[in-house]
Amino acid sequence: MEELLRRIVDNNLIVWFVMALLPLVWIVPYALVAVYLERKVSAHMQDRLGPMRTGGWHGWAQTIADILKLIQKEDIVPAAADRKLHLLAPFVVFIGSYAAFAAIPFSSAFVGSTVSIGLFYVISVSSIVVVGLLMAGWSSNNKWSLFGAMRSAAQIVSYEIPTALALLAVVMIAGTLNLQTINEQQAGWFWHWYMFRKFPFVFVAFIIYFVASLAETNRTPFDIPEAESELVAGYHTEYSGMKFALFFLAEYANMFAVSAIAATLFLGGWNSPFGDVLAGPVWGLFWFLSKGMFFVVIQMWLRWTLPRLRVDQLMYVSWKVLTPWAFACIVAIGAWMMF
Amino acid sequence: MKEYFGNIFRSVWTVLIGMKVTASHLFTPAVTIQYPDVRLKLPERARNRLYVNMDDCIGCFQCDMACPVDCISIETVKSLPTDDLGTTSTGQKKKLWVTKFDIDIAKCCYCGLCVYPCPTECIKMTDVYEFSEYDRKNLIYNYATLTPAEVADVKAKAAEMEKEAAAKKAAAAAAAAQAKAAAPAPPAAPKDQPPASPPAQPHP
Amino acid sequence: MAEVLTAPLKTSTGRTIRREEMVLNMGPQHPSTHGVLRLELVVDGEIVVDVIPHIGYLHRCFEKHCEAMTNYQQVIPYCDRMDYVAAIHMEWSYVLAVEKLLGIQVPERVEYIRVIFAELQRIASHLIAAGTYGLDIGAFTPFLYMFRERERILDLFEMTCGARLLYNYFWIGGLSHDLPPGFIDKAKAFCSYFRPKIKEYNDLLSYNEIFVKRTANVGVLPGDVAIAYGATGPMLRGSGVNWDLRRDDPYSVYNKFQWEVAVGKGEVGTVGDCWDRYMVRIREMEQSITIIEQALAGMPEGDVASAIPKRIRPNPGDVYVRTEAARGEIGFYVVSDGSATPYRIKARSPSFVNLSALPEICRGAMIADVVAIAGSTDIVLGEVDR
Amino acid sequence: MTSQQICEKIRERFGPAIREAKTEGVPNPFVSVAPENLRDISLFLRDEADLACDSLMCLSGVDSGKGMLGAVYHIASTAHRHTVTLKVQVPAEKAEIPSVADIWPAANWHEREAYDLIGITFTGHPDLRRILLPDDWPGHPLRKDFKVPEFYHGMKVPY
Repeated sequence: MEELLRRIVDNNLIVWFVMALLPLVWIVPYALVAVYLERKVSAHMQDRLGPMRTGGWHGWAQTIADILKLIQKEDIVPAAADRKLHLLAPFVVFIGSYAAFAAIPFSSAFVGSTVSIGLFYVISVSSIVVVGLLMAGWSSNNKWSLFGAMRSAAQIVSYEIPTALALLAVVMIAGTLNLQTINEQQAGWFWHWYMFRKFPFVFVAFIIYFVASLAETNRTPFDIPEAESELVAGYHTEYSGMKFALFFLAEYANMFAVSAIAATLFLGGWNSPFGDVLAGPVWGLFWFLSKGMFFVVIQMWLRWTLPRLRVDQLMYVSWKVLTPWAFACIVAIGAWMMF
Repeated sequence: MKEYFGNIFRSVWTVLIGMKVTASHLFTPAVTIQYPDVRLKLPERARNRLYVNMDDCIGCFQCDMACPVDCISIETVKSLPTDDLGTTSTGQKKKLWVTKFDIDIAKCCYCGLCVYPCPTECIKMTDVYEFSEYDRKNLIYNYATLTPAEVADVKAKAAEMEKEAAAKKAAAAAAAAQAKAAAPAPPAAPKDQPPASPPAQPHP
Repeated sequence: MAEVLTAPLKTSTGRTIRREEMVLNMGPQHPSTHGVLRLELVVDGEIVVDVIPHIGYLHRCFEKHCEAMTNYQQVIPYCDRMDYVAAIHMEWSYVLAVEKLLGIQVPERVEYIRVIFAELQRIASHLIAAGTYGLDIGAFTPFLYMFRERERILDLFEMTCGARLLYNYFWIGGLSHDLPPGFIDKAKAFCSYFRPKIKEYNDLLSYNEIFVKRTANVGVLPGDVAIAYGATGPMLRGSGVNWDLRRDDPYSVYNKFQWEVAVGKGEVGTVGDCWDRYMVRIREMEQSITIIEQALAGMPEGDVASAIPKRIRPNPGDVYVRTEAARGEIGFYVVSDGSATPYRIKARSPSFVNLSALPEICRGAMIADVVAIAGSTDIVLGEVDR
Repeated sequence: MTSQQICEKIRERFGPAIREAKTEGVPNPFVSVAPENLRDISLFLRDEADLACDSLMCLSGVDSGKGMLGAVYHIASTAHRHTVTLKVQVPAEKAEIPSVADIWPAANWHEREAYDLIGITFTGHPDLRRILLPDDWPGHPLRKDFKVPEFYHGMKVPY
């Protein structure tokens, strides 16, 4: 992809710019679709219809109308807020979740950056989100926001550990941190996917990763930082208009980012499940996006099914369940590889 | 230890059960309807907007008295014996001009208490439930059929009649009381007129 | 900062706030205070040190209004508006009180219809209670399932008396309408439709491990404390006290039906925890269906308006009548001075009393638990503030 | 126990404290007691084994007219399923009734409400603040001589 672009325009800057912009081209429409999907999935699970008017057919244009509304809305900053941090926070959050896309291979032909430490980069860069959330909560000068920010910082920091450990299970087998290489290692029929190798240890690691990723994206049942029945709206209580939309966009981008990592590491990424059938760069993109969306839908399904944990129970799940089990998986896989 | 594994097992199991329930609903038809396009049929007894059929109203103040929130205000003026106000659909002869019959529907609590005492069944609750307004003043419904000119006219006539009756009464009373001590004549109040609207209750 | 150090901050009860504590105002505008309740929380991190409830934001001068009415009948719409999700229970208690003052015996058919509607209302009210409780805990979907069933109950109400929420259906001495044609069949159909739904709620919410973990052993209210605080209804029964006015101080025709009083047993935690209070409501719905089915089967014929007095002028005197509303014991203390206007009406509303026990069980819990506990007491602010 | 028996039992113990007792011919039998004996009688009702009135159902303040304020206590026993009604009358100018909030915690909020709306001071109450009305509301609205103020913080009150 990069070479192709370089052949068309002989300017490194433009090439980099285009390469950097491509994930955004996906994320924005994806967020629109995902928000729409979330509403429709939730509505139908609850015997409702969801938005049905805007745009005619099943209210397809509802989220577009929402975005237009959010753009027009007055940007309200509380009088006692720390204005600079308040302004900066949504951007930091969005940068954190967007930067993760740089190393995720969308297809065999397109990856933002083929860094050799891709996975490490993704995990670390997505931690920037925490800083943004803390900034948002602190600068709002609202006790509920502060609670939300503190909870979310504690939560994300705790859940980084089982996440990283679960991913480490794959990295141990793959022997590389380069996501593109990991993808290539899973080529072939779907039983070549890492999820089904060294059964059941990688599979358990996958479950651990998925649960932990729910917490990382603040989705139910781990949505305590924005638990609307306790903390009103958590860290984004005091945000409105486009800044709120950025938080929203970041949440959905994050959902896709963790799903994409799950797809890449455990489900063969852009590989077709059927060996060479329906393979190729374009089909690869299709497979990758559908696997990612599959997890996004599962996340929605869980959200509309489950209640929410309490903050101490959340820590219990992380430290007493996920982390030890992830360690156990690593040890088991290591032992398997040694003997 | 048993509890620990039991917890994990139960968590996973009950989550799966819950997911089964929600997934099964994903494909059941929705129970909600697209409201302005599709409407539910209201039952016969539905209590919504009040309606007064002024042809039948005899100005008896029963509904006004029954109303717990005082949202009905009525004013009546006596008619001349020569006036023909017509009869209600129940055949009762109307004797009062209803110069004012206002219902402040914004205050109405749709309890239906005004409907039952009405002797001619002219006030009733209809099935109209969409009557929002941009101005609260528009929610005061004026049901009185008389024009302001007519109101002034009947009021003047009634006052005249009152005066005459009072003079007659005073004369009669004076004649009757001549034997005894002079007493001031009470204002005329024909027997068939129900008591006027009760003094407004102080609403704290 | 200096003035904070010299003059220590105090809560509205005069308690000094320590340095590591923080006052958090939950409400009056808060998603899970079920209206306009304001809880002044003194928190130490996530731990709640003290709770001071502030009520009165929805005070509509019910008692003062009643004294300004021109007759006893006019109070009924105001009673409706006390507990607006279980209006029939409020009406019934008031109507019973005035009937007792007047010494009226209502026809048997009226009693049966009243029982049916009170139990339908109980189901509708518990559906809201359980649904919003799920919402408090974070589960959105059960809430809408429960509203779906509640709509069907409200349809039954609407076809009978014309209103869906605030009925003005029970009158002193009778009812405003007799049952509409086809009601009995529809009510029976509802009963058979509703029974299996309870299993769905249990699958989706009641026995969900996360829900259990959030509610079991949280906000434990022991039975003797519950009695001392005057807690009634599901709150008292959740604490393991087998007490139901329908059985223990029977009014109307409740003693003709066979049913069980649902009592909290500490199935997944301690007796008297939030889960027990929640589960008592779910089980009561089942029992209500049983009562409704019996009442529908045994419905006598008769005139529902025959005992309605023309003029309501009770002799001077006072009466206290208590009935079992969805949230507990609703009592009306009615004083008559012999005129057509009530002299004094005091409503002893269940949520008001149940709420007074809230600080007792919230201390030491976490903020999320306060939401769970407040939700499990199932307060309706219309009735707390009156 | 019937209300007759309960009344007899109270009369046995606190004979002169009973001002009036009606146990027959009224829809709600009651015992009217002197305010200074209220606490003793309440404790007696709660702690006596065959009375065991462990629950205060309702506490209502009443403006009885003629310059008297009253409080009515509806007390029940969950064990014996009987109820007692106590009435206390005090003059309006010195409306003080001993609090029973420590005997039945349920009385706490009821007494605050009676204080708020009727203006009875419950001596010994742990936290006697207004409960339903704003803290600075003038007067006690359920008194029969209460006049609704024209304005409250610049807002017109009777609309």
